[in-house]
Amino acid sequence: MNAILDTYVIPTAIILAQILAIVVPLLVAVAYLTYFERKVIGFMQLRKGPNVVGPFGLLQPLADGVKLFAKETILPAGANKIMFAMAPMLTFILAMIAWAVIPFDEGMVLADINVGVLYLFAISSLGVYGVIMAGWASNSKYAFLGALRSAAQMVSYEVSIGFVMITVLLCVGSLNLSAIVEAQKTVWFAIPLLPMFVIFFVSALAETNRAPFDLPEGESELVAGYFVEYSSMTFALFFLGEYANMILMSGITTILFLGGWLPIFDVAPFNWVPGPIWFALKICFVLFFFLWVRATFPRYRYDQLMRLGWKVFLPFSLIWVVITAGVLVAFGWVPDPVLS
Amino acid sequence: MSDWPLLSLVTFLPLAGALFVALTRGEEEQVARNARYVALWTSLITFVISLLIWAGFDPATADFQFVEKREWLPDWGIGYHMGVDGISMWFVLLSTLLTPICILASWEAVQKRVKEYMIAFLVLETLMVGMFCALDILVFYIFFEAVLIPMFLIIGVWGGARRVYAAFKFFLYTLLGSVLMLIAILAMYLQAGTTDIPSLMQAGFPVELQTWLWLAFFASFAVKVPMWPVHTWLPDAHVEAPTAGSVILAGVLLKMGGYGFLRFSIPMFPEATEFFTPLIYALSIVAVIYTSLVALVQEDMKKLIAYSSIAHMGFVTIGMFTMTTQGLEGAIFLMLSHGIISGALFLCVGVVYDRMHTREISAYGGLVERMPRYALVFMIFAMGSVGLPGTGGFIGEFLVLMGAFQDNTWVAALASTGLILGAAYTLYLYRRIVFGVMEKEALKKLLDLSPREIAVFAPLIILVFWMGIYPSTFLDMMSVSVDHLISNYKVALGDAGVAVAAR
Amino acid sequence: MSDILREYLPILIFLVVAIGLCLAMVIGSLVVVKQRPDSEKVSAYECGFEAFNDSRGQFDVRFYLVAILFIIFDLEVAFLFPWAVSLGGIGLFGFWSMIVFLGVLTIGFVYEWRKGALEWE
Amino acid sequence: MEIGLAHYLTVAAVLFTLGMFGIFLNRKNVIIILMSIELMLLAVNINLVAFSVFLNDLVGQVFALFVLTVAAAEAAIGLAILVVYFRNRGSIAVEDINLMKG
Amino acid sequence: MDAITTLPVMSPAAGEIFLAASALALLMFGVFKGGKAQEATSWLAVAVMLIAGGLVVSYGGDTTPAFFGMFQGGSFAQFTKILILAGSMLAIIMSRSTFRRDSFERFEFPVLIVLSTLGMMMMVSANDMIALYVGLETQSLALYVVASIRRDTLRSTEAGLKYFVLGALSSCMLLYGSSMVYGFAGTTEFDKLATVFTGLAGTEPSVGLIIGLVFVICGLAFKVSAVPFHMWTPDVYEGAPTPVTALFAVAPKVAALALFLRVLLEPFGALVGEWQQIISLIAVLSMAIGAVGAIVQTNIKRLMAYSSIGHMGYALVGLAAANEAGVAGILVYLAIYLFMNVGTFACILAMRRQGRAVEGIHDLAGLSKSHPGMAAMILIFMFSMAGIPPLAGFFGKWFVFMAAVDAGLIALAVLGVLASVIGAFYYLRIVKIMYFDEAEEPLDNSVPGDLKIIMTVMAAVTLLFFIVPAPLVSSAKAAASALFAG
Repeated sequence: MNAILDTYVIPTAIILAQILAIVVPLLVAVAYLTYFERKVIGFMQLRKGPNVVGPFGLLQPLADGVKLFAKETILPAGANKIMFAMAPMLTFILAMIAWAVIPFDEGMVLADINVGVLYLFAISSLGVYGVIMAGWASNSKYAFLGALRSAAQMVSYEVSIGFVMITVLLCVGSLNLSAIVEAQKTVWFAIPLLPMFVIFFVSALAETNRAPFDLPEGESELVAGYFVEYSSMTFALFFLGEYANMILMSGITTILFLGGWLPIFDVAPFNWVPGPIWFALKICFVLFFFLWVRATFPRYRYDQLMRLGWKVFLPFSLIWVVITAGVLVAFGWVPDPVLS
Repeated sequence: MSDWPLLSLVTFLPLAGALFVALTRGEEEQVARNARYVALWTSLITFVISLLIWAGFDPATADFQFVEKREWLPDWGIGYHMGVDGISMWFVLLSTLLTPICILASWEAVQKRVKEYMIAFLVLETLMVGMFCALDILVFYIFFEAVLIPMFLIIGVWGGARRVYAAFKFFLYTLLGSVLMLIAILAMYLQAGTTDIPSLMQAGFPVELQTWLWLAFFASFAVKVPMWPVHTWLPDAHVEAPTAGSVILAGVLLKMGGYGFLRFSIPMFPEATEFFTPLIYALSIVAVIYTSLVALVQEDMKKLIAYSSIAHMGFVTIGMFTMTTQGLEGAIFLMLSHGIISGALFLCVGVVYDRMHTREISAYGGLVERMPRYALVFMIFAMGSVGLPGTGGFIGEFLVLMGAFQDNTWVAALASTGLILGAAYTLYLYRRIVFGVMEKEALKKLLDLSPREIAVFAPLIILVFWMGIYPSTFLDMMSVSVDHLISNYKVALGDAGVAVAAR
Repeated sequence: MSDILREYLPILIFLVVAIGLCLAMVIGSLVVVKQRPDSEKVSAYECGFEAFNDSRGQFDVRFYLVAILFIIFDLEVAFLFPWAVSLGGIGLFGFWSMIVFLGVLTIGFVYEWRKGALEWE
Repeated sequence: MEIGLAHYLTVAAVLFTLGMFGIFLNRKNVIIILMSIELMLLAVNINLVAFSVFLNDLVGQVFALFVLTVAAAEAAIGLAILVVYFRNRGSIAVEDINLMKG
Repeated sequence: MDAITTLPVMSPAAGEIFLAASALALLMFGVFKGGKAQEATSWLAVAVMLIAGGLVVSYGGDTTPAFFGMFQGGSFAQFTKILILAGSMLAIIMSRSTFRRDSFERFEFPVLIVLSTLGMMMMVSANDMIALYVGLETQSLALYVVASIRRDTLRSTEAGLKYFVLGALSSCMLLYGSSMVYGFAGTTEFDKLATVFTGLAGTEPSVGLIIGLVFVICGLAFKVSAVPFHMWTPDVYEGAPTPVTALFAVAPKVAALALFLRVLLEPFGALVGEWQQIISLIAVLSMAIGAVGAIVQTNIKRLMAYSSIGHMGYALVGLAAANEAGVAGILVYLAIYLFMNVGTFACILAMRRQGRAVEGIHDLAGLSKSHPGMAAMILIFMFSMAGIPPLAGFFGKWFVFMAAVDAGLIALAVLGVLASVIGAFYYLRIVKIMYFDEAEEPLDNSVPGDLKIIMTVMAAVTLLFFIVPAPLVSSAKAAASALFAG
């Protein structure tokens, strides 16, 4: 009896606690990201943003949440009910479980698997299913077209994301996310791989359907894109998933290019600050860019968007992969393979 | 002279002629005339050259003569090997003789696609001659099978109303038989390691294997001969083929089966031959009697002659398997004489068919009034077919029956009834066509034989009488080869007998 | 428990938790809030007309094109992952093999470009 | 119960058979045939990877990687052909593929 | 791990490497030239294949395993590769005039053929299950597209779709089989497999291995369109554009059969007892179905499909024999099959009435009068296919059946020749239509010069092969013994 307790129950309990330690702050972060977004954009546009509910409008996200929860869930008549309900859940779940491999500090990771990058890549690829399912299941033209556009956009930019990840991997020689962070002890990859960093960030915008690539859900063109038929909690799940994805992409950017939990300089007052704090700060920094871009850039046209993805990013990142590998090989800088 | 590749020359000269014909261009009328002349001259020259074989042939030896041997598939030890002995030489001559006659016979009968017709005949001649000369079993098979192609076209393109049916039937029947032979040839090659016919004759196949090989060869040759019950293609083919086609078919192609028995079945598989002789007898006798009866009721001239051919070939197979000198020589002789006589009979039919465009016996009658010369010619060949003494047919049938009596009285007795029936249907045919009262209006305008037709018949008439009156010209040449064949056969059987006794 | 299971168990549990969480939210809302669907509410969101035809009808063939291109390129990326990680162990031959491979890929890409597969409008 | 090689093979075999049936019994839609083909390839990959682990030999996984790639190319071409076919025929129902009777 | 850091042996694959590089270059050439690129690309593709042939001749005979044992040269591979290259080259040349007359312009066509040829050559030389699969797919994927190259016609796309579905299915079966073989033998390399199976001699092989073997055979049988996996052939042959059908009938068949030979005789050579029965059965069924199925056809391309099924049956007889003579027989058979088929398809491509391609058998009626030369050539091809001596087709059958008799498969040989008699019927039927039937309306008189040359050369080869068969036959024998030695 004790054996079972030791081998199964206790580890599971520990894991559950760890998961909660990730999920709860994450949800809070998502909630306040929306607040943050409205505030930042508001200030950029010389407005105040939410300021009514609670001090400085701090309770606004909660109010939004309650409102959404209290609404009626509408299942459209022509919809494929099960798929309709599954789509937002899928989006949300994927946005959640990706966090399982994100390292917050040295050793501070739920599942330290040795193919972390692949895992993230796979999870983010699956995101497109949620979109397509929503568009298909809604049985509405707007939703369907929005879903198609969104899916095409996501897959287009995923290719360049892949190539960017390859350049990073070339410099690391491992698929483990912690190893990637460790490899940036000397210099963050954002510096030697600056163009890749830019491409990655822009692709991340497109991947999360953020402005200026938000035309799948462009309100003025396609109403609200693939989730036009959603309401109440199903809508909220999409919403949550999307913002969680934003945070996730920022996290990945941080890990790949900005040295994850590492301090800016590994000297005295900086390395007193604990790793997770650094990590959170960097994420916030990247998120700020997400919002900044939204506030400043006009929306791309769809053909421009596809052209950027296929005709600029893809060839460029492909060439960079070759250049990076060539330089590494030519100078003998290739990291030793970690074959475990 | 002796190192001159005479056999190859005879074999491939017609092919060269065919090529020449194929290359002629111009107005259709002119092309047709040129084709006829080229074909005629080629075949005549071929015939003349083939006479040199006869002239140079040494009747004192049973060995193959005029031998040519060349490498062909060295990795497999298969070569191009030609040569003739006392048996095959005659068939070569028969082929080269009948070809010009056929070409002459179709001088006016064939009016459409003359060029192709002549090509087909010349190619056919090459294949027939080559087949009789071949001393390599693969080469033999190639010639043997290839004959189907020109013959298929001759029947199919220039034939009568049901030519398509007849051509297909002819082709598929013979092909079916010969593919089995192909397997047997392969088995022999693998067993003996050679395809050389003289070596294969010495090979001495195991008895068990011989049975199968014999049956496979039998399947091919029996169809070709044709033996009852696989004869049904022959009446159709004969009836539908153009006159010259029928002549070649009866004159040479049927002999290919008989020749095959002589060249392969008997010398190579003696034990199996011994074992299967009763089968051959039985089938032959059925053929002789049954087809003779069938011939009696025919309304179509060609069909009647076709059935008579089957009956005559029944005699041939009986003679061959008696394994006596008389029987074998008789069989060969009968094949030669039948080649000429039945060919000539088809030509006779062709003569009236060209004028009347019908082969119905009932459409004729009393021809003697308008065509006395024709009546005479027809009579000579009818008598030859019946086997009247003085004609070639008599010698052959007589020798065969003599041989048969030595081997098996019953067979001989039953076969003799075939003679009587043969006389009956032939004379009945002759009477209905030539005698009687000329009633039909159409017949009254008939013209007698033209000089060209006489030229066609003249050599045949001479031959028929020559064979009948002085057969030793022919028999002397073949006797050594035949004796050799028989003695080898006996020796082989004796060996087997010894082996059995020792066990 | 094998090592591999130990590594991935947290992910599995995480998955279960995430599923539970979102089910709780959706079902919670469904149960707590009074549902009053009517035919207008559940009709498709369009311009006020009834939908003219099936909304899942034909769509632009270029979406297929994008999908097809994606499949190809994504797989190349999948090939590059192990290569990038083990570049140190496979030496120059490994390097040049992949360069040749990428060259082939580029040629295909150039072909697509020239054929206008990447044009949108 | 320990999950051994036999279980993987069984799953693969079941998937493979399902794919096969999907191709032959499906009367509705050619897309389903394409999916069945993918299913069969997946079954093969399960086999390969299971064997690879069982034999402690990497070749199986390398093979699986090749299979994946080729499967993708195949899917792409299949889809492309299907699209041009649809544009000519206006239907991708299996029973409509009957211009030539075999 | 160390092995991979050194440069592998590559010279035996010089031809393939050149072909691959050229295919890419051609693609770029075509796409950048724009406009009427097909003509130039076609000729360049032909030139490329000629050079590749030269490379195969000069380097392909090297038996050193190349690419870490994945690739095996040698005279067997050389022989078949030259056949493949010849078939593809002729197909490209023949396609030109047809596509020009149909004003169909697509430079990808020759490029795709070059690519599929590359795949075929890889198949022939594959020395590992992975290499085999990759080669096979390179071939198949290109051919799927080629089949549906006329993307504006329903027939072509339907043919492509059918070919794709069944081709993919067969690949799956082959793969499943190889995965089982891999699992139960522990390796995918042919040499090691052979060692493993030789070690098994005398013992009963495991069920998994047998399943694997059977699936591999099924997959390969699909590719050679042997019964019972032949269903796709008639439809694809009929639907695909005729130049494509001409290609399908020749090069992929040669490649697939060569692959069949290699796979069964090299790695699985020791298991001959397990597969000989299966192959015999497949061979008999193919011969029979090929012969019977063709009788009722009215479309000449469909008829050629059944004819090729039958021919594959005959070739498989040689495989069933599983001896050197059988392999030599198959190689001779394939070479002759190539002559006959290319020639026949040149004739079929020349069949046009008022500028439009016709492909009914009855459109041949009266051909002997309107086109005596062409009719004579078709006659030669038909009799050759029926296996009537002295035409070339007979020699193919002769050697194949010789091997069968040698291996003691008398029953198989007898069934084979009986099927050939049935088969002769439909070949005769074509001759009958050409020579015995009257024409309703003659075919066009303008036969493009290149088709004329091809059909004449092929007819001459088919007709005159018997005069000097030794060069072809001897090199086939040498190639076969190389397969058994290596």
